[in-house]
Parts: sequence; C-alpha cells; structure tokens
Amino acid sequence: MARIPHIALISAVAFAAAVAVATQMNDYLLYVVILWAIFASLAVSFDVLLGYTGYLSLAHGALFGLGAYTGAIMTTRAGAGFWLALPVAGLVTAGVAMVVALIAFRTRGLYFAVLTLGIGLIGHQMFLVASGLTGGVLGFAGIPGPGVPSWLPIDQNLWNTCLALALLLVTFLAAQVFVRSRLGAACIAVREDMTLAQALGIGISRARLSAFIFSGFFTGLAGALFAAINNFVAPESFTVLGTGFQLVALVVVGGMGTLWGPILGAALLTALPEALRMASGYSMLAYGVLLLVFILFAPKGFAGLIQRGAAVLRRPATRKLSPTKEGVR
Amino acid sequence: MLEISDLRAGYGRMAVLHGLDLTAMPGRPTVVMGANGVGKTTLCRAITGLIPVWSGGIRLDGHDITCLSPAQRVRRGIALVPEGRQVFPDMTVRDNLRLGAYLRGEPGPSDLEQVEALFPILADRRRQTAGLLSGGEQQMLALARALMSRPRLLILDEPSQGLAPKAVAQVAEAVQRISESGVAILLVEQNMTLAETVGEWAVVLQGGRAEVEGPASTVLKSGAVEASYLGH
Amino acid sequence: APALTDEILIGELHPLTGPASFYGIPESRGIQLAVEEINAAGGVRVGDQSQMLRLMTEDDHSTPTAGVAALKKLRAADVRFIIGPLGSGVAPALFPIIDRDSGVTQIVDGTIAEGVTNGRNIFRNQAAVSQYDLAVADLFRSKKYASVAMMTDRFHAGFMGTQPALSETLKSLNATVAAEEYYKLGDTDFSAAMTKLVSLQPEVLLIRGYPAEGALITRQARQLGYEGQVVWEMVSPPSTVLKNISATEMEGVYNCIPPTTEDYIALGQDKALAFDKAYQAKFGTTPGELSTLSYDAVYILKAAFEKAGSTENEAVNAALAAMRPEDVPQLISGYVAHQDGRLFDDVGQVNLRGAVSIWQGEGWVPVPDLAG
Amino acid sequence: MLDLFLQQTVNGLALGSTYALVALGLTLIFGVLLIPNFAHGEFYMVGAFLTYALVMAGLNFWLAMALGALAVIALGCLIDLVAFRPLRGAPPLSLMISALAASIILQQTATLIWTSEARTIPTPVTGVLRTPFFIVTWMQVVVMASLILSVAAIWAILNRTRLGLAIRATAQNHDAALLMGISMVQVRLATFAIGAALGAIAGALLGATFPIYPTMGVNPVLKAFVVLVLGGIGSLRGAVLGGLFLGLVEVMVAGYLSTELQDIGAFTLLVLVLLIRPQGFFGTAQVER
Amino acid sequence: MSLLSLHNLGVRFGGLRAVSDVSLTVEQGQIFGLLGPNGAGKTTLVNMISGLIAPTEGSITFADEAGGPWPIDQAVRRGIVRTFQQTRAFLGLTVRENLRIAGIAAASAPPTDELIAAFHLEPVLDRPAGDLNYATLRHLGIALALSLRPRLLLLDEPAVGLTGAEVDRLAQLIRDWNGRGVTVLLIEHNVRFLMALSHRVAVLDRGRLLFQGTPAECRANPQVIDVYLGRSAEHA
Ligand SMILES: Nc1ncnc2c1ncn2[C@@H]1O[C@H](COP(=O)(O)OP(=O)(O)OP(=O)(O)O)[C@@H](O)[C@H]1O
Ligand SMILES: Nc1ncnc2c1ncn2[C@@H]1O[C@H](COP(=O)(O)OP(=O)(O)OP(=O)(O)O)[C@@H](O)[C@H]1O
Ligand SMILES: [Mg+2]
Ligand SMILES: [Mg+2]
Repeated sequence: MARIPHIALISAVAFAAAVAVATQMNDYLLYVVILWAIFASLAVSFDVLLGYTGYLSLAHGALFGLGAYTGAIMTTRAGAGFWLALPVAGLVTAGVAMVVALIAFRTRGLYFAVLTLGIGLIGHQMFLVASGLTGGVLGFAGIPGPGVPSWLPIDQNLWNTCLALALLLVTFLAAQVFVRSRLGAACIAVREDMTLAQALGIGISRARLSAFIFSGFFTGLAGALFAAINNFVAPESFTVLGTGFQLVALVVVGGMGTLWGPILGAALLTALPEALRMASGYSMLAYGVLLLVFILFAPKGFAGLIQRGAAVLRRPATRKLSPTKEGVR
Repeated sequence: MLEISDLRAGYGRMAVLHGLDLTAMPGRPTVVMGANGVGKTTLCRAITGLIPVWSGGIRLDGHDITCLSPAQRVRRGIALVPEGRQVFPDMTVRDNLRLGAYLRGEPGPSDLEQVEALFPILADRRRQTAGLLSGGEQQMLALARALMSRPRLLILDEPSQGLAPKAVAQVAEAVQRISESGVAILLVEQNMTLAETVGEWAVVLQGGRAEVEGPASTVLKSGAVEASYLGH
Repeated sequence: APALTDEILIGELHPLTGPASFYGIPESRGIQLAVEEINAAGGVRVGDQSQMLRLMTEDDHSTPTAGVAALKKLRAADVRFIIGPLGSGVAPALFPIIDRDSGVTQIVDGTIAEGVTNGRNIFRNQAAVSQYDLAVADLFRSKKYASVAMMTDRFHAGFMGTQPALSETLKSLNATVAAEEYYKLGDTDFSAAMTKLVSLQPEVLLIRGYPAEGALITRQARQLGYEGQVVWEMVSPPSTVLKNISATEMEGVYNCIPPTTEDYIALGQDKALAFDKAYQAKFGTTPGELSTLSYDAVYILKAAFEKAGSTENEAVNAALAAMRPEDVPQLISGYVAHQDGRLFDDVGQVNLRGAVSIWQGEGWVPVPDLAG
Repeated sequence: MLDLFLQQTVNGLALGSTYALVALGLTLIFGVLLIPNFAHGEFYMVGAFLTYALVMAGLNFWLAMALGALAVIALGCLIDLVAFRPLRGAPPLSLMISALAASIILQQTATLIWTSEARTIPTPVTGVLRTPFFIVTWMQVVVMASLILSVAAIWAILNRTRLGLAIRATAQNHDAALLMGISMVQVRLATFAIGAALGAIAGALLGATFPIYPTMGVNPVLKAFVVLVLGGIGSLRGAVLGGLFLGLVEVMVAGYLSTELQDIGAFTLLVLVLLIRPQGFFGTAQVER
Repeated sequence: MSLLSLHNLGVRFGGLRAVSDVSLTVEQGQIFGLLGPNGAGKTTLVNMISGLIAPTEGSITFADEAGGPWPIDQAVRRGIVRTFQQTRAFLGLTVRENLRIAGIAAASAPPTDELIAAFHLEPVLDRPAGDLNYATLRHLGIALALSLRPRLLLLDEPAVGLTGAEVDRLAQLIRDWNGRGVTVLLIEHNVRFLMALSHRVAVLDRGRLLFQGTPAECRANPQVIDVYLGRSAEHA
C-alpha cells in the first residue's frame, strides 16, 4: 500500500518518456502506439476482473462498443464536448456492466464465460439492429475528435497519442489502487477459493461486482476515446470473436494477475500483426502459431518470463545445484 | 517382492526423497511412519508411477519397474489406496468398484460380494454417487476399489484418516485378512493403533530416508517414531 | 512538394487475409499486373520524363482499425496515390482521414457503399449500389411485378444503405413490398423467413448479398414450395454460383448488377481476354470477379499523371475530375460517360450501371431489351 | 396458420439438430478432458472440405465422409498432441487460448489450401418429403437421423464399454484413473478421436446443405457452446435437447418476430435460462464438501 | 448462558435424511464435542449452522437471537465461523496474504500477530500456502478462522492427519483460545483428543442424536460403544 506513490512516480516518468518518444514518431507509428495504449488500458482493467477475480468475461467487446457509441452519440447528437462525453461513456458502460454482472454472477466457470459470450453477442447485434442510434452496419461516421487545446503547439495525431497514453496511465494507477484496496483483496479471495472466502465472511458479491463495474468503467472510457480518435466506428470493431477474445489473449499472453503484464501483452499482440504486414497471406497464420508457442512455452505470459529471468539473474548459480544434492538436514 | 533402492524423487526442483531404501514382502506387513511432509505420500506416488523417479530403482519380483507407466504397474499387481479420498465423485459406488477391476475386464459377482462383505455400507449405497458419501464412507470405498484389482502389493496411504474408531478397527481387521491371503502390504500410517495392529515390520522416514527400520514391536515402542516427529 | 524521383509510389489496400481475401487477393493481383505492364512498356510519361510505378501493398483485413493503420502506414511511407479498399466497412473509416488530407488521391475499386467519395481527391471506378438498384427498377418496370419480398444481407453496408430507397422505388413502381427480411453473412438456415415468405406468395423474391447465401436462400425457398420469380442483386460469377447450387435450380433466375470480370471474358471482349490470359499466366488461377476494376484503376491513374503532366496531387485530382472515358483506352470495364462526357461525376463516381441478366444453362445471359 | 406453425416447428427441429450435432463432439471433449475446444469448429470445417474434395474427385458421398472423418480423427489427435497435451494441468484459460490458436492456424491453413471461396458439397440425398402439414427435405431427415445415431453410439460407448468407463473415470479424477490402470494416452486418443469424428461427420452432412469455407466453423462452434451451457456441461442429453430447443427458439423468433432479432432472441433465451437454472437444464450444481 | 441452541434441525437430500430432529444446546465458553460414525451427519450439521446449506426443518438460536440459521455471511457477522474437513486456505497465496485477506472482513482488527506466534507461522510467512506441509496448513486454516475473532468456532476434524505430538499441540491451542472466550464445537474421530478437550459431548448416528452428556458418561454408554467406539473402546 505504501508502494502506490512509488508506482505513480515510475508510471508518470514512463508516461513522460513515452510522450517524448512519441514526438519523434510518424503518424503511422503514432497510430500503432494509440492502438496499443487503448488496448493496454482495456487489458489492464480487464485483468482486474480476469486475473484478480478469476472471472472470464466475453462481454467486454460489446462493453467497449457501448462506450464508443455512447461517446459518439454524446458528441454528435447530444452536442456535448469530448471531455463531457468521456466520463459519461464510462459511467453508462459501468452502469450496463453492473446489470450484466448481476445477471452473469449467478453462474461461474465456463457457464459464466458462455453467458457473457451470449451477452456480448447480443450487444454486438444490438449495434447492428439499433441502426437509428448507431448507424447499423454502415457505421457511425463524423465523430468529432478530441480537439487540441489551443495553447498546445502539437498536431492532432500527437495529441491523440498523449490522450491514449494518459488513459493507460490513469487506468493503470486506478487498477493499482483497486487491487491493493480491501475490495481488491476480497476479489483475490474470490479467485482463490470462493467457499473459504464466504466462510470468512468476505462479501464476495460486492467484491466481484465492483471488479466488474471497475473494468466496465474503464472499458467505456477506452471505447469513447477510440471512437473520438478514429472519427468513425462500426459494429465490426466490437465483436466477441475479435475484441472479446483478443482481450483475453492480451491478458493471458501478458501474464494474468499482474497489472504490467497485460500492457506488455498488448504491445506484443498489437505490434505483431503490424510487424507481419509484410507477410500478408501468412500473417494470421503466424499470429496463431505465435500465440500457441507462447501458451506452450511461456504459460505465465510475458510477466512470468520476465519474473523468471529476473529470479535467475538475482541468485546466480547457488540454486542451480542438482536437486538431488540438497539434504534436508 | 518390492525392493526400493536409493530412491530419489521430488517436485519441480525440490527433492523430497533422498536415497531411500525399503523392501516389502507378503506375510510381513510393513508400516511406514514419519512426520507430516516427510515424503510418505511422495513415496507412494513414486512406487505407483504417478510421479517420475529421479534416480534409484524400484523392483518388483526382481524386475525393474522404475520406468513403467502407472497402468503397467497396476497390471503387475500394485494397487494404491491414495491419501485423501480420490474416488470418482460423480459415478456410482458400483462403477467405482468396477473401475478397480479395470485391467481385469469386468469384475465377477464374487469380487463384488467379497468387498461388499468387507464393507457392508457399500452394498447399501451401491447406486449412490460416490461424491455424496461421507468422508469415511469414501475412504472405505477407496480401499474396496483397490482390492478389486486383486493386487499382490497393496499400498495404503493413511487409510485411517477421518475414520471413526470402529471403522478403524474394521479397516485394521480387513487389512490383516488381506495380508493373510498372501498380499504384501505397505501401510503408511500415523495412527499408532492401526500401525500396531497391522504392522509386523516398521520403517520410520526422516530426512527423505528410511532412518530406523526393524520389527514393528521393537521400533514402535522404541520412541524412534516420537523422536522423528519432533526431530525435524 | 514531392521529391523529384523517377518513381511514383502507388499504395494499394485490400484484404489479403480472412474471408474477404477471396475478393481482395484478385484485386491486389489485378493492380500488380497493370503496374508490371505499364513499367514494362516504359512507365508513365510525366511531362517529358518517364517514371516507373512502384507498388506498396497493405492488408486491411477488411476491418476498420487495420484499414486505418494500413492507410497511416502508406502515408508514413509518403504514398500519395491509393487504390482500394474493398470492404464496405473499411472505406467509411478511411474517408474522414483522406477527405481532409489534400496530399493524397484515392481511387476506390471495391466497395459499392454510398458516400465514400468526394469528387475532390476520392474517386471510385466501381459502381455504387444505387446503380445496381437502377437495374432492379428497370426489371420491375418492364415486368410490372405486383409484389416483392426482399432478403438482404444485413452485414453488407452497401445493400443496407440503399434498402429504404430501393423499397420506396419499388413501391412507386406499384409493387407491394410483402416483406423485408434480413440475414447475415454466414447464416445457413433461412427456413423461418422462407416459410413466412412462401405463405405470403410474393411474385418476386429479391435477394441482395453474396452468392453463397443467395444460392442457399434460392434453394430453401424452392424446397419450401416457392414458385415465383427469384431475382438476385449480387456479384455472382457462374463458377462460384455452381459451387453452391445446381444449374437446373438456377434456371430462370434474374441478376441485376454491372458486368464483372467473368462477364467481360465471357462476352469475348479483346482486352478482357488478354487480361485473363496474362493473369492466368502470372498467377495460375482465374482472375476472379473484381480484378478488372483494380486493373482499370491503375490505368486511370496513369492517364491522370500523363494528362496532368505532373505527380502533384492537386494536378492529378484535377485531371481525374476532368477525365473522359476515352482518355483511357486500356479500360476493360464498360464505363459510360456521364452526361457532360466525364468519367467521374461531381462526387467522383463513375457511371457503371447495373444490367439485367438471366441464368440460362450454365451461366448468366444478358437481357438486352429491358434497359430502355 | 396452424400449418405455418407446424412447418416452423419442423424448421426449428431441423436447425436444432444441426446445432446438437456440432455440440456433441464439443461436449464430449469438454466433459472428459476439460478442454474448451474452439478448434472443434475446424474439425467440422476440415471434415466438410475433405468430403468436398473427395466427392469432387469422384467418390461416393458416404465413402468420402468416412475417409474425411478418418483424416480428421488423425488431425484431432495431432492437435491434441501439439496444442493440448503439453498443457496438462494448466488452468482452463490457457487451454482456451491454445484452442483458439489451433483454430486460427487451421483456418489459415485451410485458406491457403482451398481459398476463402464458398462452395457446397453436392447433396447425396435430394428431394423433399411433402406431408399435408409440413415440408422437410430428405437431407434434413438424414441429419436428424444421424443425430439420433450419434447420440446412441456415444451413449453406448460411454455406458456400455470399458473404454467408456475409463473415459468417464478420467473425466472425474485424473490421478485416480491412472491408479486404476487406465492408460491416459488411450483415453485421450479415444476422446479426441470420437470428438473429431463427430465434428467431421457434422461438417460433411451440413456441408452438403450449407456453404463451406475456412471460417465456416466459427459460428456453429459459438452456438454449440451456447447449447452446451443451455443443456448443462458434459450432459449428452443436455446437448441434444439444448440444441433442439435453441433451434426452435431461433426459428420461432425469426418466424414470428423478426429475422433481425433471431440471434438476439437466442441469446436472450440463454440469459433467461441461466438466470433460472445457473447450471443449465441437465447440469448438476457443484456440491461443496 | 447458552450460546447456540438447535431446535429440531433436519435436512434431507432427495430421499436421504442426512440429519433429522437434532436439538442440542452449546453453552457459552464450552468446548462441545460431536462424535459419530462416518456418514452420521456431523459435517452436514456444521454446514447448516454455518449457513453453507439450508436446513429443510428446524431452526437455531444464537446468542439469544432466534431465526437462524442465517446465510453464511450473516452467520460470520454474528460470530459463527467454521473450518473445513478438507482444509481450505488460499493455496495460491502466501501465508501472509492469507492472513491479510482473512482479516478484511473482521469487524475489529484481527489478532494477526498473536495468531502467527501461536500457530508458529513465522518461518513460513512468505511461502505459498499450497507448499505448506499438512500440519502447518491445518494450523493456517484454523488461524484464518480465528482472525475473525469468532464467538463460536466450528472445527470439522482439525486433528486429521496430525501426528501424536502435533495433536497435543493443537489441543493446547484450542484450549488457549477457548480460555479467551471462544466457544468451540468440535467434530473429531480422534476420541482421546476429543474427550480430553470437551466439556460436553454429543453422539450422532444416522442423522439422529444418540447421546448427549459428559465425556465420561459417553465412554461408558453401551449404545455409543456399539455404534461408534466399537469393542476396542479401551483405545479411547
Ligand atoms: N505437488 C507438489 N508440489 C510441490 N511440492 C509438494 C507436492 N506435494 C507434496 N509436496 C511437498 O513434498 C513434501 C513431502 O510431501 P508428502 O505429501 O510426501 O508428505 P507426507 O509424508 O505424505 O505428509 P503427510 O503426513 O502430511 O501426508 C512436503 O514438503 C510437501 O510440501
Ligand atoms: N449434498 C448431499 N447430497 C446427498 N447426500 C449427502 C449430501 N451431503 C451429505 N450427504 C450424505 O449425508 C450423510 C452425512 O454426511 P456427512 O458428510 O455429514 O457425514 P459426517 O458425519 O461428516 O461423516 P464423516 O465423519 O465421514 O465425515 C452421508 O451419508 C452423505 O452421503
Ligand atoms: Mg501424505
Ligand atoms: Mg464429515
């Protein structure tokens, strides 16, 4: 708990460094950074639910879309500014997330996953069917971007990047605070052993509900920012199979149950398709193979790899003794 | 018939057994004692092939079985009543028993009668799913199931755990009878009552090795067991 | 100002992976073929200088996000001329970016969705859905159908975009719209909708989407006892159709779209035959359905460079806006000049009107006497 | 009116039996090995493509289906070997990602081999059965019959053979099954073989009515997961009844409400069912001991 | 003063009456022993008192408050805390984290330091609970329950799998905490252990209360000897 200020400090420095690097990038790289930052903040808040509470939700693709459409509707039809639309999108998404959670938490395990999958599919279909609000399959065009403050001598793309990085920073810090709080501890108890948690009088319903709402809120923020930066959104971006599963992959490849792991996971899985653009016909194939290799050989994700590497560096040689030589006496 | 020499095994990089020697033979039920966590269960798992052996040898009737799969070991006559209940929770009691005889094909009615005579409660609960039996009932089922394979070496890992005194006495009696029928017994136990009733030969594990060994009557009274419990 | 090099960079943006790659790969290859031909023939004559074309290919996965990333990548490599995309979901995502970027010129060679061109720096040499719909209207006008039921692919942005307008048009032609039902790409069971529809007995069943589902709907409707006229509105070369339904079941079905690559080849058009031959020689497969559009797009650009005598976007845009079909003799597609004689109208759209054809025997046969 | 309703009911059952057929293999592999096998959709897809290829090469449909199923069995065992067996004991989530990866790899490989163009296997059984009340194609009858046969076969294998006993035991307690002398390799192979064969057969049969293309397995497998959960995980009866129920609901929603709401209706139903019975129709609630 | 009273408590699982018509009273400050053959319904009884399963008949009164049993969280709030027959702890977390998490629901600051000392957890504080040896894990399970400062502690076979010396140590621990005001309901098959600890014992048989009285009376009761202790009662 005392570590929060440290983490805040380190994160702020990382943020500043990232912004500094971003000023040297071209628009394409900036866009890749934006995608990474948005997906990383999605993944971080998702990990609060998946990694810390132990529930696999496949409804988050739709929640992401809900945030995006709410932001889009706010800034166009309702004529609100971006800075109003953003928190509203977060709150609306959190509200819907709460309803989803109240339904879905009646189940657990694969039932929970499939139930949220169903809800995710309903959500995606709603974006198509409610075309009066969302533009249906044609997409929602003409979403105003987040305007660059007049006193800032930077262009739109750099500003977008700063906002996406800031979102990641805020999400990361909020998640740090959350998982260290009593609620966070209760979430971990739910993940580890629900019956024991109950027997210890831990309010498991409240804990997991708040984890779901927490992730919903930040998912909504990410959605609204995504919509504003792209000026256009379509239901295609919010499918269960695309976004829903991608989030899971980000977190698992990054390393569940650490908050920095998903950020790395997002970096890898965002950079990978871009890096593989060259090999067009084989890029998806390579993506699949890499995912498989990762799961097989780095089951604890990127974070696990790094932790293991660090552990090896920290105590060289001494523990390398053949196990059979270690006596108990 | 079972000879273990210089056995090393463990989990991950942590060794639990450090060169353990042990023999078991019919007509001389062997009890293995030792403090919690000394590696008794690990020994059972290594003998049955559930965990790999790092080095050393396990021989059964003079044949090296160190590298055989669990199934091949069962086929050669080893059966384990594992620690904890380890029954098939969603299957009926009857199906659990049938599985005990898996390698022999379908069990004959006499097999079932035999074990059900030994543990009448199992006859009453034939069609109940095993997971809903009480702890002690499940323990009996596990023992009965092991007998269904007609083992030549029966390993029991703390069978008295969670049993009512009367049931412990029943188990003791059953194990004695099984032993008399020519089955070699390796009994891991902390319950002195059961150890004393059944054991002819006793081994005390300490530090991953068989530290004290001898006729049960001497070893169990010598205080070696108490010492091992305190001395780690 | 662009650097003076002897190369012109052309970017192309098509789905090379995923389900849409069935259309995207041939388009991409059509472009490659044109570029190679042009370079082999000495390149593009800009002013008094010859310049070679260099191609940059990007995969848009047919998704908006990947499409935008691909566009940004092309732009970062200083690509100023772009051909593509195919996907109706991708084009609207690119539109706002390109619309405000005067440093780039785009020719859309794939999507038929409305509203993705501007006539300033975004042009399209593919038809718009509304132009498909003209042929449907022609058919209804001449056959005086009294009622229609529509089945539309609701994942298809193009068809969904004109669904209300088409429905109004048909009503104005005195056809009752008995039902407007929807399905989605990948659906396999249409029995519920077909049962309902058959019970309504509309004179025409109009199917708008892709041929795999089109074939399936046609078949299921017939199996459930539908005896009226089936009309398709979809790009559906016979080779694809016949992979999904038998020729006998297709007999007498109408289709209302502009001719596609296979049609031009079937018609024995010289340039199309040459293209087919070159394509098959290079890639070892048939050229698909839309590849001629992509091929044409390259030649349209070439003509614009030559006419403008410059590779400045502003000049090229102006040349495109003023271009006439006869300025590009290599064109395979049968573009009709707009009334003012230009290839593109004020919003940058070519005139590629749908035509009615009918399935007879093993393929589509034009029905010439309708269009009048 | 009644005619229409009967016809829609038949439509629903026909659709539902396709769902159930796909769900069977999925439920088996999940029930025994706890693998949420997303690649089941690709077993289905490869089964369809191989049958197509063989039929095009001139083989009789049924023979082609059998050969295709054999090849898919081999594929299934290979996938198990590469993607799942190394992950024994890993959390279910890793298995799921692994399954997704396998699924992507198979889809992409199929795209490279067969391209993404849609095609349909020529129907082996043509014609329509017309009764006074409803119409059903003979192919639909074949699908329903295959469903019944498959269920009967699996039931018999699981409950009437020693292999079945071993499979069920493994599903419940891996270590204890080993102690019974059950060979894990055998059980895994058998389970994957049966699961893959079911997938391939479903693919061949449905590929004779529906278009086949590399991503054709995605939607059916999502639906099959819904069916699995509706019916109760690991329950064969649940898979069949859940499938039929889902099919009926979809058709009724599409027929009497709107085709646009077909999917929404189906998933809303899922949500409702799980609200009332969180363990599905035939699932058993876990007991805490 | 009575702390817990069961009134005609019973539950059936389908056709099986696992517990029927059990009435008994546990006094404040007592250690109350519960014995019975395997399958008698002891765990089921504890499950009901702690709110893990609902009874089909009967009710309980706790600390003069009628209307129980309550759902598990409310039961904990009233001070009824249980351990499990198969020890439960958060196996993936370290001992320190286990204790921290157990403390979050406690009404007052948990006596964590005392527990660490009393249960000798100091050396293993940073080990994952899943790596602990059996006895330590059992200790941890009880420590987790005690960190809620329960008024009534339900212990389901805490001595299972412990060696003689460990059993003695556990007995001492239970006595200590009982001395500090924790009432204990203890299920155990280790009769010597149970009899030595308990102020009062009850014997369940096939779901029914067979006997209630002092340990000495229990040992001598022929019915108890018959169904539970067996002929070799001298071991007890
Ligand atoms: N799966 C495992 N992974 C890692 N370590 C383990 C595992 N199982 C047991 N251990 C460790 O190995 C050591 C020996 O354990 P084992 O279960 O063999 O002891 P035991 O003598 O049977 O104890 P008990 O009397 O408690 O049953 C213990 O320190 C235990 O923590
Ligand atoms: N959920 C359930 N469904 C059906 N039967 C059950 C259920 N739970 C327990 N039983 C049955 O109720 C009886 C009492 O079980 P319980 O676990 O309470 O016994 P116990 O007295 O704790 O025995 P042990 O000393 O062996 O642990 C047993 O016969 C058991 O099979
Ligand atoms: Mg042990
Ligand atoms: Mg019990």
